[in-house]
Amino acid sequence: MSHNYPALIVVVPLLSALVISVAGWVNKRLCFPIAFAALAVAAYSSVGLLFRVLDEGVIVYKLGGWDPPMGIAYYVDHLNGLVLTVVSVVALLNLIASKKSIEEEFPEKTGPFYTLYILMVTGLLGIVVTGDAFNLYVLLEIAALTGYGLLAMGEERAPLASLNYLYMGTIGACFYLLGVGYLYIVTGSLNMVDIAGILPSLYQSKAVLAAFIICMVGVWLKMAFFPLHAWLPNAYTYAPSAASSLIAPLVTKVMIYVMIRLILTVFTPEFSFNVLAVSDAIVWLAVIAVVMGAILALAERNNLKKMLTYIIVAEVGYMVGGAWLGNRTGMTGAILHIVNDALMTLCVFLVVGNIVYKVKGAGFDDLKGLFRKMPFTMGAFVVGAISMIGVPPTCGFFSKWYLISGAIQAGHYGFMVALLFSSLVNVVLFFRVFEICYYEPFSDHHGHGHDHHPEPMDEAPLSMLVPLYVVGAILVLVGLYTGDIVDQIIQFAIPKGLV
Amino acid sequence: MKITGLIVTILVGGLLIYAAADFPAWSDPNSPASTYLSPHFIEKTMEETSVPNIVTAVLADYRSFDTMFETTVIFSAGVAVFILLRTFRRKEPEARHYRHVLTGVTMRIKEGKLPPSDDFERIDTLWTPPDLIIKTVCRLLIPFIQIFGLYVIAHGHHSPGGGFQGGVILGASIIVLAISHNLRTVVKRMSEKLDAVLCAVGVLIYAGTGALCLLLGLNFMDYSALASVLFVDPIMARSHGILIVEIGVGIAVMCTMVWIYSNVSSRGRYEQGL
Amino acid sequence: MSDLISIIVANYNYWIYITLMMIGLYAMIAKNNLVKKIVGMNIFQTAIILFYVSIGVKKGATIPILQHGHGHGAHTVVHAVDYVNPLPHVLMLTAIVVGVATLGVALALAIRVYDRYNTLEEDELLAQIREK
Amino acid sequence: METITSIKPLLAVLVSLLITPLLISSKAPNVRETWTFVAAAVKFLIVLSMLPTVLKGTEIVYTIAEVVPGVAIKFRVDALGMLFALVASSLWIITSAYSIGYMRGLKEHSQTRYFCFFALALSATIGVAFSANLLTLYLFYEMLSFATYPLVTHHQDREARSSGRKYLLYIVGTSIGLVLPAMLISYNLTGTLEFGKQGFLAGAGASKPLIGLLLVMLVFGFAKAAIMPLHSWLPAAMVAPTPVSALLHAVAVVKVGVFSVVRVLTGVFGTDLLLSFNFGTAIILVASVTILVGSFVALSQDGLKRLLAFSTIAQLSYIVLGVGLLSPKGMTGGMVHIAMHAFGKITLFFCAGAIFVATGKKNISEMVGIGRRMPVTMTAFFIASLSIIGMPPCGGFISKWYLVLGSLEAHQMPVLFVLLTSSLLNAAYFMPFVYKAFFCVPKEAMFENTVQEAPPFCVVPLVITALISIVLLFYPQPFLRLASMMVQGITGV
Amino acid sequence: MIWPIDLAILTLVVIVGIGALMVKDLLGAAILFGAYSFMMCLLWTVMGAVDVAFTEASVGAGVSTVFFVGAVFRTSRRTKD
Repeated sequence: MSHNYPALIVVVPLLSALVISVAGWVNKRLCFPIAFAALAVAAYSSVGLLFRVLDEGVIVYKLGGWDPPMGIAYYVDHLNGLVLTVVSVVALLNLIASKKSIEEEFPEKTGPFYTLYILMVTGLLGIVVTGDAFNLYVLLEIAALTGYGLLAMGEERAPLASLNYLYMGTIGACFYLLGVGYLYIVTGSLNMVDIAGILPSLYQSKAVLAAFIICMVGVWLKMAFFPLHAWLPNAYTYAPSAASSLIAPLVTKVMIYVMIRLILTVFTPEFSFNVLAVSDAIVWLAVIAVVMGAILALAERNNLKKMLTYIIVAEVGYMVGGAWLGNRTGMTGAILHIVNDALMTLCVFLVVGNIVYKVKGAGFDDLKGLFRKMPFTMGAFVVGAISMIGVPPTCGFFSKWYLISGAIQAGHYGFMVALLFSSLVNVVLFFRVFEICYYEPFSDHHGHGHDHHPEPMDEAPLSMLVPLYVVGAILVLVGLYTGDIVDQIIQFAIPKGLV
Repeated sequence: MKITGLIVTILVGGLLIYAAADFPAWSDPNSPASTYLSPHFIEKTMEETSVPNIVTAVLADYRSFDTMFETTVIFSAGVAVFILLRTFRRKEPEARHYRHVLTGVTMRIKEGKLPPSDDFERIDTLWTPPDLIIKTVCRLLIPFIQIFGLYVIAHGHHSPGGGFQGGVILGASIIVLAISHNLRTVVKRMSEKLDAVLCAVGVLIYAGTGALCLLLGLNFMDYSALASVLFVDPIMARSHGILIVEIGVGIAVMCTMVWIYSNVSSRGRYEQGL
Repeated sequence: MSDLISIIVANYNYWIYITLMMIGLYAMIAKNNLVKKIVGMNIFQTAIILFYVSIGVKKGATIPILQHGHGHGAHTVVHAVDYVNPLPHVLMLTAIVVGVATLGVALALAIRVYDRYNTLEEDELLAQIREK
Repeated sequence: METITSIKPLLAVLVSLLITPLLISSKAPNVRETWTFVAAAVKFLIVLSMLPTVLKGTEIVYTIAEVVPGVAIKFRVDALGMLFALVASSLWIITSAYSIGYMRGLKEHSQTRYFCFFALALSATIGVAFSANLLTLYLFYEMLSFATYPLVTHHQDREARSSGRKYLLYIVGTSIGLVLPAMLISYNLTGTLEFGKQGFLAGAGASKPLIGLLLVMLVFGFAKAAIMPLHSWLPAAMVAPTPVSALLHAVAVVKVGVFSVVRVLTGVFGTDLLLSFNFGTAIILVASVTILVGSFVALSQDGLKRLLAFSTIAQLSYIVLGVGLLSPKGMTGGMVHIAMHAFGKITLFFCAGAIFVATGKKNISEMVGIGRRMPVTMTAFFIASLSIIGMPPCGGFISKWYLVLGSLEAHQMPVLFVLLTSSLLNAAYFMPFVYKAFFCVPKEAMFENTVQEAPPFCVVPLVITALISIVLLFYPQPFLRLASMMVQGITGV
Repeated sequence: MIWPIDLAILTLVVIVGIGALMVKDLLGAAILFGAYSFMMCLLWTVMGAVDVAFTEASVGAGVSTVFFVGAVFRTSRRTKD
C-alpha cells in the first residue's frame, strides 16, 4: 500500500469527509471518530511518505495512470514531504483539541462542521502534494471555500469579515489562475516540472514576467503579505476557535509553500533571483511587512486573538523575506519557519481556544488572573510565546537564526534589523499579555498578594490540554532536532543551483 | 476606496496589456498551447479512451482528478451554504397563512386552530395569486427538462455536455418547480436529508470509482482497472468509467444546486422559498 | 483586408478580456454594495475564462468532438489542426464550477450580513460597527 | 587538553528542571521542601563529583544535539565553569534553607511557584556555567531571564509590575537586540561559536571596527552583568523577596551576566586579540567608571537592599576589570572574585532579609542599634562587609590582592587608584551602619535591648556563609586553583 | 468564425457587464448579469468551446441568476451605486 501513499494522503480525507457528511444526518456521534481516523491515516501516510522520500528521492505518482504532461501527477519531494507532515499533524492535533468546543458551539451542525474541516485539510494537503499548476488552483479553491464557511461561523462580525476574505481570496486565486494561463499560453503545459523545463528559452518573454508577477501577487493576497493583509485579522479574530486554530497555522503557511514552490520549481531560482532583479525590492517589502505587522500588533490593545493575527502578518513577512533573500541559508530559514510557525501558531491558538472555552472571550479584560485559573494552559502559552519570541531551545529561535544568517550573508541588514525588531516587539506583546494574566486585580491594600482571594483553578478539559502539551513538546523537540531536519530534509529540498 | 480601486485597476491592466504583446498571435495554430499537449489529446483520445468528445475525455479521464475536486468544490460550497444559513427553528411559529381553495380567501390561522378540512392550502407570506399559465407550463415542461438533463449526462461522450451540465439542468428543473409552486412542494418530493445525502453520494460515486481502481491494483482513477469488473477491454473500461463518474457528478451537482437554492431562497428556514 | 481585420479582432479579444477583468476588479474594490461586489467578482472570473477560451481558439478548426467517432472500430486518422484545443475548455469547465460555488457561498455570507446589520452597503456597515 | 564524554553536566542541569513536576504535585509544604533539598544536594554532589576530573586538567563534554552546522547544544566543564557551578550549586542548598525560613516567616503566598522557578533558575545557572559555546550559553541565559521574572515580581503588586517591566526590558531587550545579532555575525564570520582557548574570533581576520562593534554588543548585551549604563534594572529588581535578591545578586543572575562577559572576553575574543587591538583599556575604563559610580551611589542609599544592589553593581565590575586587565594575575583575581563576592554578598542579603523578617524594617536609618537585638546576624553582616571591602580575615582579600597584583603586572596604575578608592568607599558605606548597629548611645537605639533573632532557618544559613567567607581566606584552594588553571590554559603562564 | 458577430458580441458583453454594475437596483443587476452570462456563452460558442458555452448557459445564465434573485429577495434591492 505504501506505493499509493501520495494518493491516500488526499483521497482518504476526501472520502471520509463525504462519509462524515452522510453520517452527520444519521448519527452525529459518528463524525468525530471518522474524522479522527481519516486524519490519522493522512498523518501516518505523510510520515511514511516523508521517510520514503528520504530513502528514495522524489516520488512521482501518476493519477489515472497517465504520464505527467498529459495527466496530473503528484510529485513528492523533500519540500512537500515535510510540509505534508506538518499540515496533517497540525490538523490532527487541532481536531482532537477542538472536539469539545465544536460540539458545544455547533450542537446541530457538527456533521457539516467536521465535513468542512476535513475537506479543508484535504484541500491543503492536495495543494502541497500536487505537481500540476491548475490542479493547485482547484484545491486552493476547496481550501478557500471551506475556510470561508468555517470562519464565518463565529461571532456576529464573522460573516462580514469572512465575506471580505472571500473577495480578497477570490481575487488572489483568480490572479493565480490568470498567471497559470499566461504560463500556459507561452509554454502549452500545466505540469510544474514540465513548465520549468520549457521556460529557460522564454526568460525574456514579457508574458512570463507578467505571469510571475500575477502569480506572486495572487499568492501574496492569499497569504496576507503586508499591504494585502487587510482581510486577515478580522477574519481570524471573530472565527470560532476550532476553525481559527486550524486555519491560522496552516493556510498562510501553505501559501508560503506555494510561493516557494513557484520560485524553486516552476520559475526556477535562476529566473527568480538572477533574471529578475527584484529580490532586493521584495525583501524590503518583507521588511515593511515585518515592521508593520509588529507595530499593528502593538497597537492592538483589546483582543488577544487579534494581536496574534497581526503577529501572523509579521511572520508572513519573515518567510517571504527569507525566501527572497536569494541564498540557501535564507531559503532554509523560510522553509524551516513554515514548519515552526505552523506549530507555534497552533500552540498559541489552541491556548486561545482553551481560554475562550472556559472564559468565553479572548479580550484582554477576560485574561485577568488566568495564570492562577488555568495554569496548565498558560504554561503551554509561555512555551508558544517563547518560541514566537525566538528563544532557544524552542524551534522559533532556529528558523530565526537561519533567516538572520541568510540576511547577513546576503548583506541585507535591513531584514536582520527588522527580524530583531519584531522579536523585541514580540517580547513586549507577550509579556503584556503575561502581565495581564499574572497580576490579579490590585487590591487597595498595598502589600503582599496574600490578602485577596484568587479565583479557584478552572482548567480546560484533558482532551484540550493533551494536544496542547504535545504541541509544546514538539516545539522543543523540533528545536533540538533542527540540525537533523535541515541536514536530512531541507537541504535536499533546495535545488543545488541555489547557493 | 474608489481611487485605490482605480490605481490598482490601471496598474494591473497596464501589466496585462504590456504582457499581451508577447502572446502568440490569436487563433494561431502554431502557438505553444496548440502544439504542445493538445495534439496528443486530439489525436489519441479515441484510441486511448474511446470517447469522441475530447473535452469529456480529458475532463473525466486525463484530468479526472481535477474534475473530482471540481465536484468537491461544489459539494463543499453546498455544505458551506448549509452551515452558514440553515437555522433550525426549535418552536413552530404561532400562526401560518392559509388559503381557502374554494373561495380564494387567505387567512392567518393560529397553530392547531386549522379546521379539519382539505380545502385549506398552506401559503407563503410572499404569496401571490397563482398564475395558471406558469404553473401548468412548468408542470408540463419539467419532465422534459429532466429527460433532457439525463440525456445530456448520458450522451456526454458524443455531444457537448456531461455530468456537470446535465446535473445543473436537472437541478434547474427542480428549482423551476420550487419557483413556480413553492419550496414545500420540492421538500415534499425530495427531503432536505435526502438532498444532502445525495450530494455526498454523488461525490462518493466519483471518488469511490477512483478508489476502486486503486483497490484493483492500479493507480487512483486509472479506469482501465475496471476492466476486470465490467468485463470489457481496458479502453472500453475507460469509457465506461467516464460514464460512471459523470453520473456521480450529475447527482452531486443536481442536489447541490437544489440545496444551495433552498437555503439561499428561504434564508435557511426551509419554509418559504421565493 | 481580412487579415488586418482578424488581427484587430484578435487584439480586440484580448483587450475586451482585459477590460472586463478590470471592470470586475474595480467593482470588487470600489463598489459599496456587497452584492455588487459579488457581481463584479463573477465578471472578473468570466473574464479569465474568456481569456483561457481564447487561448484554445485555432484558425480553421472545429469544435473538439471527433466527427466519425461513433462506434469502437471506426478509426479514422485525426489531425490536430482540425480541432480547437480542448484543454482550456476542460480547465474552464472547472473554473465555471468554482465560480458558481464561490457565488453560492458569497451570497450566503451576504444574507448573513444582512440578517445582522440590515444593510448591504459597506459604509453603513462600517458606521454600525464603529458605533458599537 | 584531554576531554572525556560524560552525561554528568546534563544531569547537573536537569536535576532541578526535573524536580519541578514533583514540586508542583506535592501537597504538603514539607514534602515540597524536602524535594528541593534533595535536588539541591544531588546537584551539588554531581558538580562535586566532576571536580577531581577537572582539577586533573580534563574537560568533560556532552553534546545534546547539533542544531546548526558547526554549533551544537553542548556542555563542556572547564575550570572556570566548574568554579562558577561550585559556587552556585553550593549556595543553592543554603539559599533553599534560608528561603524556607524567610517565606514561612513572612507567610508569603504562592510558595510552590516560588520554589519551582527557583529550581528552574538554578538549572539555567548551571547550564550557563557548563555551556561549551555561545549558543548554549545564550539558551540558558534567556532561560534564566524568564525563570527569574516570576521571582522578581513575586508580590504581584504595582511596584512589582513596574520593576518586572524594567527587568525584562533591560535583560531581554539587550540579549535579543545585542547578543543575538552579535552571535549571528560572528557565526557568519567564522562558522563556529565554540569557546576556544584564544577565542574563535581570533582567526577570523575581522577588522578592528567590526571586532570593536562585536565587543560592545557582547559586553553590554549581557546586561545581567549590570555594567553601566545598563545597570538600573538591578536596584529595581530589589522588590523581590530577599532570598531571591540574595540568589539574584550573589549567585545566579548577576554572576551569570558577569560570567558570560568573562566567557565572551576569553572564549570569543581571546586575550591576544583584545591585546593586539588594545581593547583592554576600554574595558577597564568602562568597568572603572561602573565601580566608582556604583560605590558613590551606594553611599547615598538608605534602603539596605538598594545599598547592597549598588554595591553589587560596583563589585561585579571588579570581575570585568580583572579580566579586562588581560594579565594572568588580574584575570585570576577577577575569576576568584566570582566566588568571594558570592559568599560575601549572599551573607549580606541574608542579613537584610533576616532583619526584615524579625523587625519588618528595610531602611538603614531605622536600624540604629539593631546589633543589640540581633547580634549574630549583625556579626555575620560585619564579617561579610569586611569580605566585600577586601580586608582580611575574609576571602575578599584574596581576590582584591590578585587584582592589585594584576594591575601592577599590566602597568595600569590608574586601576590601582580605582581599586583603592572603591575599597575606601566600600568601607564608607558599610562601616557607619555596622558601627551604629552596635555602638549607639542607648537613647538613639530603636530596639529594645533583648536578643530576638530571626527564625533559625534564616540565621543558620547566614552564619554558615559568613563562616565560609572567613574560611576562604585560609583555604581558597578549589576556587583559586580553578581560576589559575583557567588562566594558565588561556595565557600559558 | 464570423468576425462582425464576434466584434458585436464582444462590445455588447462589455456594455452589459458595465450595465450590471451601474444599475441602481440589485434585481436589475441580477438580470443583467444573466444577460451578460448569456452573451459570454454566445461568444464561446462562436469560439468553438461548446462545452464551456453549454455550462455557462446552464450555470451562469441559469442557476447563478436564480441564486442572485433569491439572495436579493432575501435581502434588499436597494443599492447606492
